[in-house]
Amino acid sequence: ADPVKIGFLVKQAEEPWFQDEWRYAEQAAKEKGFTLVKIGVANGEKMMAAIDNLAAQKAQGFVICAPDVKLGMAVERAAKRNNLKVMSVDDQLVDGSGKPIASIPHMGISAYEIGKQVGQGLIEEMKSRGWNMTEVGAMRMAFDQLPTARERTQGAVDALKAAGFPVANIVDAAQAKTDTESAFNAANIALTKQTRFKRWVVFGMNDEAVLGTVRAAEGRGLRNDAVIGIGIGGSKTALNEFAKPSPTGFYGTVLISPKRHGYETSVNMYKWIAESKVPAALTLTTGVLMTRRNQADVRAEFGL
Amino acid sequence: MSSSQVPSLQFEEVCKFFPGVKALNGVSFEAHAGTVHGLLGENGAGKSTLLKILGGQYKPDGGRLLLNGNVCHFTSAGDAIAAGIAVIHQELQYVPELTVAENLLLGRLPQKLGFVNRNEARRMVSQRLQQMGVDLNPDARLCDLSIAQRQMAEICKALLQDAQVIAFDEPTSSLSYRESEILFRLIRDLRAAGRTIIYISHRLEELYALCDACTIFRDGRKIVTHPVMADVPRDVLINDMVGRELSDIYDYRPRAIQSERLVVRQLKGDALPTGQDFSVRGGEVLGFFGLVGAGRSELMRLLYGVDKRGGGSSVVLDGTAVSNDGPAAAIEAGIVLCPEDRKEQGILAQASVAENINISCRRHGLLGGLFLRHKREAELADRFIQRLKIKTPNREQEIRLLSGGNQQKVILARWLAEPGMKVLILDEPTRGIDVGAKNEIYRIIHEVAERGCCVIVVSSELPEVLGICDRIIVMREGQISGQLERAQANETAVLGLALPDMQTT
Amino acid sequence: MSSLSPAQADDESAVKQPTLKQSTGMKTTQHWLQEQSMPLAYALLFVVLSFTVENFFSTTNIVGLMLSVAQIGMVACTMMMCLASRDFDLSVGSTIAFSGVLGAIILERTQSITLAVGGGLLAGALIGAGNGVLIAYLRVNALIATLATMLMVRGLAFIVSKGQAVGISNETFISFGDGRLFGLPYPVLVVAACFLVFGVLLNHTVFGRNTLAIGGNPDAARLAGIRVERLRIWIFLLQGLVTALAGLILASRITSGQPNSAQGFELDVISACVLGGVSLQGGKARISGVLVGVLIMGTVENVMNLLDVDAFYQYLMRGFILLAAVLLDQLKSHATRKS
Amino acid sequence: MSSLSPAQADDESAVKQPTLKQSTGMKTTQHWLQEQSMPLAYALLFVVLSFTVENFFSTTNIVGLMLSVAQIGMVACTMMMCLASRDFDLSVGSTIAFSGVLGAIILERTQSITLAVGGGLLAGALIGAGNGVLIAYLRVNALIATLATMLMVRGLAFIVSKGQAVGISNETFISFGDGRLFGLPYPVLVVAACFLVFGVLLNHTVFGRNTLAIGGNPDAARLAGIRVERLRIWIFLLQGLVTALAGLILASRITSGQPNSAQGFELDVISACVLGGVSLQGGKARISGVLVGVLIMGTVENVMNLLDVDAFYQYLMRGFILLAAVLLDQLKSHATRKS
Ligand SMILES: Nc1ncnc2c1ncn2[C@@H]1O[C@H](COP(=O)(O)OP(=O)(O)OP(=O)(O)O)[C@@H](O)[C@H]1O
Ligand SMILES: Nc1ncnc2c1ncn2[C@@H]1O[C@H](COP(=O)(O)OP(=O)(O)OP(=O)(O)O)[C@@H](O)[C@H]1O
Ligand SMILES: O[C@@H]1[C@@H](O)[C@@H](O)CO[C@H]1O
Ligand SMILES: [Mg+2]
Ligand SMILES: [Mg+2]
Repeated sequence: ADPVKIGFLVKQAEEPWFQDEWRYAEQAAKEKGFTLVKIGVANGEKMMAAIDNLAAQKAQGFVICAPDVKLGMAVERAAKRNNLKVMSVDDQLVDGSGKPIASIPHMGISAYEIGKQVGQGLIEEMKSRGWNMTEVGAMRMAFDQLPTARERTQGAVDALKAAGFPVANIVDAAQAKTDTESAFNAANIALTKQTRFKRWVVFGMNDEAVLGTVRAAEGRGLRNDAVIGIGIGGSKTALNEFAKPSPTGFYGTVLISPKRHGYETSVNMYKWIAESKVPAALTLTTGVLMTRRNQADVRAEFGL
Repeated sequence: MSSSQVPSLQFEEVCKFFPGVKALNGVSFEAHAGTVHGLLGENGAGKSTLLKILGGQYKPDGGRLLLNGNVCHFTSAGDAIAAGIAVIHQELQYVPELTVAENLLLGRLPQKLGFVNRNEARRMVSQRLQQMGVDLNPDARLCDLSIAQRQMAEICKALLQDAQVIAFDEPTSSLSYRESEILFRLIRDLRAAGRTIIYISHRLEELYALCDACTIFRDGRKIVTHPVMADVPRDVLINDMVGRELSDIYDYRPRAIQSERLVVRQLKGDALPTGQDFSVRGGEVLGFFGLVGAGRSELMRLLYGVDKRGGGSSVVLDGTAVSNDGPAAAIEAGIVLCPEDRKEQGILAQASVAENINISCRRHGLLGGLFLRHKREAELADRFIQRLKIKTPNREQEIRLLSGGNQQKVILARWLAEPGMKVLILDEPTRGIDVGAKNEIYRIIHEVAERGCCVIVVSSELPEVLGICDRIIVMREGQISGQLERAQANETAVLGLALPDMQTT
Repeated sequence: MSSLSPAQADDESAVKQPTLKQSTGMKTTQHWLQEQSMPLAYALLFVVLSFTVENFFSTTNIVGLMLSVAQIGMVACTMMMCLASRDFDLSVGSTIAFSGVLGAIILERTQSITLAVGGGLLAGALIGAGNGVLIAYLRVNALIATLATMLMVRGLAFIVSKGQAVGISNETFISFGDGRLFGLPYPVLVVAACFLVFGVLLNHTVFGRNTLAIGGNPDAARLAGIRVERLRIWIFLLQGLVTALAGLILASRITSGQPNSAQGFELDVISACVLGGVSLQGGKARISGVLVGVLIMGTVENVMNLLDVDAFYQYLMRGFILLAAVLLDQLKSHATRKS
Repeated sequence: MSSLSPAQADDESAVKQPTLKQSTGMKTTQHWLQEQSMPLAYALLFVVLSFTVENFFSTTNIVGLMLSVAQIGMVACTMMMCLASRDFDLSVGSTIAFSGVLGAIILERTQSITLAVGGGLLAGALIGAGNGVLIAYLRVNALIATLATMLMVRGLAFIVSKGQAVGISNETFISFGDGRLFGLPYPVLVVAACFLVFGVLLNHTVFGRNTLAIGGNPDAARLAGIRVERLRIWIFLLQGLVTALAGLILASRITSGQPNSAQGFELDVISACVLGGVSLQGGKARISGVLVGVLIMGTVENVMNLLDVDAFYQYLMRGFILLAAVLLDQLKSHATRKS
């Protein structure tokens, strides 16, 4: 038979998360002896081109984290047309009406669930610090142009609400781009408007969003005793904060495992191709709240 | 000027080749300090190319250039300036957004530690301008000046360099009478101060008035140098230049003039606030003369609809009002205008000669109103290239690579090719054009008139206006100051109407 | 007025003709080489890649490559006209997104393909015409005007879709994106048709020539009787229309209208044009150049993916190849000038 | 050579002078109004916003606003020079990212602020000079050249950082970003200094005037003996240097060098310049205009967030305000021309 070749397509190749996923997928490739083709697919157009490209390279299947979950139908059709096996990672693909596509096995997280974990983490830390929730502001660093970003922050909001956090204290700040500086600027304005809060909990779509917010708060003299920020991703951005000599308002980050996602999905795909072993239809992984205190343990646990 | 004296400027066997063109083919001549040396030749003969070599803009492909007996190798315009050479180029080279003072001192602004001393710059410039008798505001931006003023600024820029060798490439082509007089005075002063002056022009009167000696070019070669200009008869000069006899270049033949076709009443606009009246008869060549800024171009632009006409203006052609809806409407009505500024308003620099000729008239020959007929266009282009003797390797040459006069011919051809034309307006049509081609253009003008069309010629060349027009309208300070039939027209009468100071006397 | 005095014409041609003929001949070959140097260079590159890069020269890959540049190619055709007329359009990416989203919404609501396509195209045409009016009549700087429409149209795309991708389930509509004729997917056929149509439009119609003229010298064009404002509006309108078509095709290919799609698309399209020798100063355009520009952009991406180049190094490579392409072109025209 | 026949000269001036004088006088007031119309309009906008938008006119907010445009403002100063000389630079966003990352890496390795800042600035200067050489000497189209460097430099930023944010823990370095003097954060002071320096450079130095000259008419500049190529390289080098400084300041503000920061930054900067009346055709620039352009961009964003405008509608608003700003400017200059 032909040597096994597997594609691994991710939506934001530059993001550390996906770099890690690819690294673990490579590890699997080395162990199992298949070829891995890594392509970044920033948008729907590039994704279609990449799938065609895989077919031209005579790959037999691919793992994908698509730029948008609604691209599900397109992925399914393109895979079928090119006779490629496909499974999704991280974000579960849906069809035109929003239902998960059953024929595509998935391993990943739910953006909403991750967000919920952020919210719960914030609640717990507030409790342990003995903060009175009615005096605390919650800042949602929003980037609603991106569906996953909205789902994540929505999860956090819902978790806060569920724990009895006053809805009126939840403040939106809209970042214009997804980088740290935009978050900084947006947070600055929100802090100007909301001078009534002396304490803040902060969340956003990723670690960068929370970092920018924390820096803006510091500019107002709001330091680690007045700010609890929890990011998403567990990237170097977060680790840098934890490495600082004294704690900052960046309290923690919800870490998900790129290792499992990268390694296991590609192994599953390999087995599907080489051994006709169909992967489980749905595998959900969970995140873990990583803080300055437990960072070493968590990372070890995740094999990072 | 004894022969033992080392010439201040010498060209030896200078060559310059462009793809398909031998612009200069082994040219040698010399010019002496304290003289004005005229350069003459047909369009495309290589005169400007020679000056570009002198100015360090081009490197010669062969031969050499000597200043006071020393060989010069210029690698940039800066080198030439440093060697004491100033060139006034045929195509104006100014920076539109900078002031007169900054333009005049470009490249050598007075400075201290890199900071411009503006007051010093203004002072230097206004002092020199005053000395020269040139009326320019040092703080005006170049783009706010009229073309003539820009040309004057360009001349002053070179004069401010206090160079030893000063070369003028058709400096008067955009100047009118009054400014030309100032320029001539300046040139005579320079000669008296012992400078070496090279002077290119197609206006023979000027050359006779100014030059001590002259050299004639044809097709990139030197034909002859006449050491004493005054001794050379006009016919010989023309014959040397164009290679044939030309007795009367105006070629005026009386023709039947019909009734009024174009009637203009109360024509006004932003630039010309007082309404002007005039009319043109079929078969008539009507001249417009005036000093610089008299508003002739403005009037024509209003007539053609380039500038919006003010309320109350009326333009009636053959009994039908011409709508005030831009040049496109005027052209549809049969009025065409060849603009005065070929670089800004005429040429499509990147396009070919053929394209430049066909642009305005191709709508007559389209297939299905949309598709071009390439062959027809090529034929039309070739016909005019031959008829106007446009010097170009082929019709596909980019127009910007042609010599100035040849570009002008291409722009003229564009309008002469228009078949539906009833009124032909030519604004400074022969600017920069050699005598041979002028003659050809006058003949075409007469031909067009003979077909019963109205022809309006705006010109700052008095002999030309006197030579070809049936009637002359003179403008002064934005208004028509009078008109003269051909029979009454002579130099004094026309100038009398044109010059403001003669009004009272 | 056309007859010329025969005697004169004859001796003129007798003198000039030989040199004229000769230089014309030389010029033509040289000219042709210069004109076609980009296509020739690309052809060479293509052959080299076919031999050196595994899987490059295969039907699936070539078809995939062509599909991958379908959207860029279509819009590059009209962008060429736009740049040729000394204009600029940053709003194409947003228009792609908006027309796709709008088409998808209409389709899902009405299930009528005619309405969906009609609505998308109409929206595109309106956006284009709006740009045209702003730029030609209100004299707003083209960069700012189309930046503003880029923002507004993107906003509209988000608003009408509430920020969510709009799924498409209509099979007929989807088949526009992946159906085939003579083995070629429809989008490839459409882009080929675009190049044909705009090639003819540019070179063989008064529309194209006038476009180049207003780009080359707007004042001169106006004086020559071209209705400059009207023409510019038409160019933008056409651009909007073709862009909307590209957006609809994209939506059908990816079975959804995505309000986020085609970000940065404008830069890709403009780069492809400039790479193909279209001047940002206006007045200069060649359809073969644009085609090659588009193909180079697509080929680079394709080959890097075939070779599994690391994502970070892809940036380096892309930059490097862009430079190499223009530098080569530069050298060539330098060489021609020298000779 | 200077003497002139007095009679003629005198009546010449007698006739011309009055009209000239008069129009010059009128011109000056008009001119001033026209020159300053952008600042005046912005001042008006500012007053209106102060009264209508809650929290707008407060020290914290104004300082925050100024901080938010610090990077754009710095780079807009040099971009103004670049555009004034008829050039174009797309690589600034990548340079910000790269210099920040590089500075952070050096800092973490050596703990030497001098080395870190020096290294970052050197990198910026080299990138700029590289652009300059490509464009001025190798005559590569500026759009393509800087697009290529934009890609390559971004790639480098990813490569040296392995795609990860590089943390900064050096307190002194961090204090560059959030320290204050006279109540103003250092970055705001730096951007103010930039506007001052480049305002003087543009208007009062040979460098600035020559920059405008080569943009306004490169041939004229060359003929006047200006070393056009060298000047262009200096402009790009300066641009790289200032951009790198902006990148280092950004890194210190966000306490890390982030390889994916400042994407799309180039378009923001260029838009601010164009909004401020800098011409893409070169030869035209005004520092007060650029300042206002930058402030408008920042103010719009600031106010929309203060007013809690929905993210999707923000796109609409931003587009709308851009248009309004240039249309106003357009109307004004139209009115002046009429009068
Ligand atoms: N850069 C160039 N490329 C190609 N051909 C050129 C270039 N410059 C000049 N030529 C050609 O060289 C010849 C000489 O041109 P030049 O400008 O010196 O003529 P000229 O004598 O000044 O004519 P005119 O009286 O019309 O100004 C012309 O045929 C012109 O087309
Ligand atoms: N000093 C000046 N500053 C600004 N505009 C001026 C000045 N002098 C004249 N003008 C304007 O320039 C225009 C005249 O331009 P132009 O010189 O083209 O007139 P003309 O009569 O056609 O002369 P010619 O065609 O010979 O140059 C008039 O509108 C006049 O108001
Ligand atoms: O985009 C995110 C990525 O950043 C990582 O968090 C995994 O899930 C994806 O949805
Ligand atoms: Mg000449
Ligand atoms: Mg005139």
